[in-house]
Amino acid sequence: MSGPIHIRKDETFTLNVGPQHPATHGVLRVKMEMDGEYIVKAETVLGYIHRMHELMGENRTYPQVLPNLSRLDYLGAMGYTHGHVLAVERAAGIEVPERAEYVRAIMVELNRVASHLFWFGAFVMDLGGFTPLMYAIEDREYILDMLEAVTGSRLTYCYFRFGGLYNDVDDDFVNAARAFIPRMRKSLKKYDALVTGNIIFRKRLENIGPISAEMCRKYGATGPVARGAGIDFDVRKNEPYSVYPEFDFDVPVYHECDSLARYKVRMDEMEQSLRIIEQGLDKLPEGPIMPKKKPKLIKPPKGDYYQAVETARGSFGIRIVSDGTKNAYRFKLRSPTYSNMSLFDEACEGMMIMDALAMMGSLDLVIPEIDR
Amino acid sequence: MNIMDTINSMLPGFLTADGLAGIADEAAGVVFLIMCAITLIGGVIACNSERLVRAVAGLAVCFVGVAALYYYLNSPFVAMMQILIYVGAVCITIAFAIMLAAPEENKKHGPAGPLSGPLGLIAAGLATIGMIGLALKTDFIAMPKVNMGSVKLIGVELLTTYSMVFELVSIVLLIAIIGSLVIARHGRSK
Amino acid sequence: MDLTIFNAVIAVVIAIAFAAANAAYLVLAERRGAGRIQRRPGPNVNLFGILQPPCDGIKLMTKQLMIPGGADKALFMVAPVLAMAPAIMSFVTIPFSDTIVAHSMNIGVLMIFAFASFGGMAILLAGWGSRNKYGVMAAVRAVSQNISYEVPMLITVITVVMMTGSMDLREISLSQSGGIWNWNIFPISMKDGFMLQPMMPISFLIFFICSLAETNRAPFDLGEAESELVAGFHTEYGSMGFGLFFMGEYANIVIGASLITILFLGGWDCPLGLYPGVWWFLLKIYLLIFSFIWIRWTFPRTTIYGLLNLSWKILIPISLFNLLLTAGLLKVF
Amino acid sequence: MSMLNLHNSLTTYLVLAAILFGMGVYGLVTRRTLVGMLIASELILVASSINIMAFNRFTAPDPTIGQIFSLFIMAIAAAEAAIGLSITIAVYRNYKSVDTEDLVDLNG
Amino acid sequence: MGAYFSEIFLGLWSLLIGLGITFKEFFKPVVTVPYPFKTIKMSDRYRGHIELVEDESGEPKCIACMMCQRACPSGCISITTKTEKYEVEVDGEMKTKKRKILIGWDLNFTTCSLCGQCVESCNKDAINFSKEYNLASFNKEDFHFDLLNRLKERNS
Repeated sequence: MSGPIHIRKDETFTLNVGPQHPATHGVLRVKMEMDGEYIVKAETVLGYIHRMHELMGENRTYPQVLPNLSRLDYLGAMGYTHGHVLAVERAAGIEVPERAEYVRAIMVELNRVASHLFWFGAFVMDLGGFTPLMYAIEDREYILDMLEAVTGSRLTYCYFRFGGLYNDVDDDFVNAARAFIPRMRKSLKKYDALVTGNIIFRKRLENIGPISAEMCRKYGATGPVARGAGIDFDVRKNEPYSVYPEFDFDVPVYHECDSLARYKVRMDEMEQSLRIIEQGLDKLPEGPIMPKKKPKLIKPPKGDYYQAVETARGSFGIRIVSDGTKNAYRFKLRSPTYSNMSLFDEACEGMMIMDALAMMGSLDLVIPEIDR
Repeated sequence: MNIMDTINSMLPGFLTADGLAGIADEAAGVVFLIMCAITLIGGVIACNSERLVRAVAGLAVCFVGVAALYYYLNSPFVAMMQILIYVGAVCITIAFAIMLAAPEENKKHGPAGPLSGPLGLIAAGLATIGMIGLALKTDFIAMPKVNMGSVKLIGVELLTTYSMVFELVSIVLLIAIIGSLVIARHGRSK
Repeated sequence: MDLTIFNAVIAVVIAIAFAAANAAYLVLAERRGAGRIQRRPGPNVNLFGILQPPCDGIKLMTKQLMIPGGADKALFMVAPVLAMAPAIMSFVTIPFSDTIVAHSMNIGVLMIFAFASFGGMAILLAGWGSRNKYGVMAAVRAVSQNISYEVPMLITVITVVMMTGSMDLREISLSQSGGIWNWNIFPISMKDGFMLQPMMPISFLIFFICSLAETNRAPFDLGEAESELVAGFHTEYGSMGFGLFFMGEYANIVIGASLITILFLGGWDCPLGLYPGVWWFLLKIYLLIFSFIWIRWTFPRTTIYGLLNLSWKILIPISLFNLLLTAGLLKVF
Repeated sequence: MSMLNLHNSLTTYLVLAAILFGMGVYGLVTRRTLVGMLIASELILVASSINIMAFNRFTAPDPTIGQIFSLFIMAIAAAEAAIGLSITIAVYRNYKSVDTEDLVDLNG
Repeated sequence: MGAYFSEIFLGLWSLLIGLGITFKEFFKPVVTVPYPFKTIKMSDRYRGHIELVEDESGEPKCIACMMCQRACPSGCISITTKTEKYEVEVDGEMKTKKRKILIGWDLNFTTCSLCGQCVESCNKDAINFSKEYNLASFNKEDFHFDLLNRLKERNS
């Protein structure tokens, strides 16, 4: 009876986490083979809200796909539309005025902060603390109000256009954004004291849910997941696009590989985003927000185009194969959460279910974006 | 076992306020009969139920009834300990054992020894009848009480006259805990 | 005490009514408190939401009681009652003031713990009876938690009982009367001669933590860890089955708070020793309940092994040391 | 003797204990699983405990002794349950069953 | 041993800090809006469902050019027209010409994604966003808006 235990089939039982489960934040199903509280094997089952965005991208004209991109990730919609407009602009060779670029960067960073805030709240709620979610939502509402005043909607913005923006930002927005930065810095301090320093919280995350750098490379994980594993990769720095080279910001990297490292990366990223917003507001040039001459119908020349952007969840890539018509021939989305989620099966083997679900929270899942 | 039984099983704890002094004797007698019934029903469920979890629940009910009997036997302390230890610890331990080690409750048993049921009944019946007969026939002589058997006296006696037994029982418990940990841990590497 | 059966029944009915009213309105208090902490009002329609608990009750009562297929029907039905009834029974022996007590027992502490031990059985039967994997896992967790926290709790109670020399809650409370400096929570007391119990504040903390754990409250609410195990042992319960579990939980909270008040905070004693009475007792237990609510809405949940480590590696050694120290000091002084 | 006065007579308790004992014996013989046998043996222990307490109340001169002994029985029962539980689990690990019929390695 | 006690102490301290923060929040004013009793004003650029814009005479500006219908990604706009012959005097002589007359402007709001492409594509500024957001119904049919009717109702 000594030696390693041999888990036999009849000793384990299957636990369906999802498709409707509070920890999965949507309709994700994880089939877990459990030995008591321990996970022997996990199998992620995707596709419960698959909506064929890629096929839609091939059947619709380029501007018509635009609203779809914000439906991918309802928490960080700006980043995804940014990817699309950048890809099409590169393909069709459309010039973007400088003011539009700066406004885009500010908007994306604001949205990133909003997304991270919501993730922060939801993550702590996964761990059983409900109040930080409410505080996070209070700050997030502030951002959403600002964005709504400019873009007209709160979640799925559809604000960027090929070559520029839907409409210009006004002074109210600039003032509100300026007021937001010190407020958010104060809030971050509060979160640090309330959550990050909390012994219960730390005990639940320290050395829990290890995701090594090799595993990240193997599965193509990007974003805070990879940066929490010590991989210094940020599309904004490594493959600069838009006006990001103009900004001075750091990429937070932690080498602990545990859930706490991923948590800290995101918390630090909020601070860095605030820095970018600050600089963007200072540098915001006057000028038009749409190019003077813009093609009436967007028909990129024949070719294969790829554009990656750093969204709140990681590197989002969009590949457009154009055959010269107004529809894309192939429209491929590389969504970061899909890659981040795919390592869950391997990473959670042998973990307790509590820790596994805490780790799942630290991956920052947005299910529609996985399923596309 | 039903809801009323459970509620009833809670009753004597306060109905027999100061021992049995303050309460009308009839009420005490009625409650006593109910308690006897609960004890026996619990016992029947415990030894006869198909499902083991129900058997444990029956055992718990039986123990509550027995605790009530102890109350009637002028020792509320032992009654409370009965609930605390038997319901709170022993029954839960057994229920744990069932959950951990008996996944297929409704497994059809192979043909038992054909006589096992009747034999058991006969053996148990004989023992019971014999003991009941003894109990009815014998004339027990009551001796005058030298004290009231209060909780304080129990404590004093435990630590003076029976201190050796007390220590031995403590050691037995310690060994049991360690031993069960060793046996149960064996083979689990995590 | 000349207690007729009529008086006993009246006292018990009052105790039960108090428990039920508390259970109902503590839900409201909890939601209001949570709302204030989270910068939102909470249920506030019709005069601070005073009609919310009756409405909730009516809603729960009129709902259909669903029994999942494959469940053990008898156990499924018995478990909620087993969770609620003992909790209410424990009120019988709690003294609200010198005279207001349904029935004072000379082993009151023991009785409360005996009835509290039904809670584990109820959770176990609920989890197993509903034939739900989440339920079983949660039941196993909750029961192992209950058992491991009963140990430090009882050891701490023994120190208090040793100091008082009685297991009667009323006497324990009376022994601390005369002002805040006589309460058990303070390390030095002057009640009969000089008495030194340097560990008492820590004992109080241990007991407080244990009563949080025993009542399955956050941060120890592993039995109903809603983000992992859906709703734990009452996943399958709806309507009044769930209602009973809910009421039982809040009744347990009131009992926990009363026990802390009696054992450590002087029961119905006024801090200045002037006008002792039931209002002080109520004030103290509601303050404690507020702190329960406050704690619940501040902290995340612990893990199961963190929880057991806390009990076995920290609370039990400290409380054992406290027991030895108190015994020694009682012998010396 | 009136029905309502039964609680003041020693014989009632002895009869009750005898019936419980009989149930325990019956369970011990007919139960086919280790856990079931454990439950039955608890019944037997409780029966003996009732006997001790009854004699303690009605005949013994010093009523503390019986209480002390029933406390000892409780301690032993708790120890027994703990050991029984761990043995059951160990047996289950080895045989994948707690049915006594399956535990026949020493049958020859 | 020192680490053991310092961990307990620091842990307790961190918990107390957390309690302090929530206690402070307890006395701050609530930030939520009690919705059915109070509503918030939508911002100027709020994108509700679309509606038709009238000209000075109260007629819709829409000329039924079908640009919006073509631009809509979800195909939720359906404009029905009929062709009408009319006579016009050109260079002194009467000529018969055809023109399109708008007879129906239906929005299927159940599939609308509020992207604003229709408004942007309109050359005549004939449609814009309403500020309506209190939209709830048990029937799907209630979200098939007849915008011409709505315009009439608004004018009357």
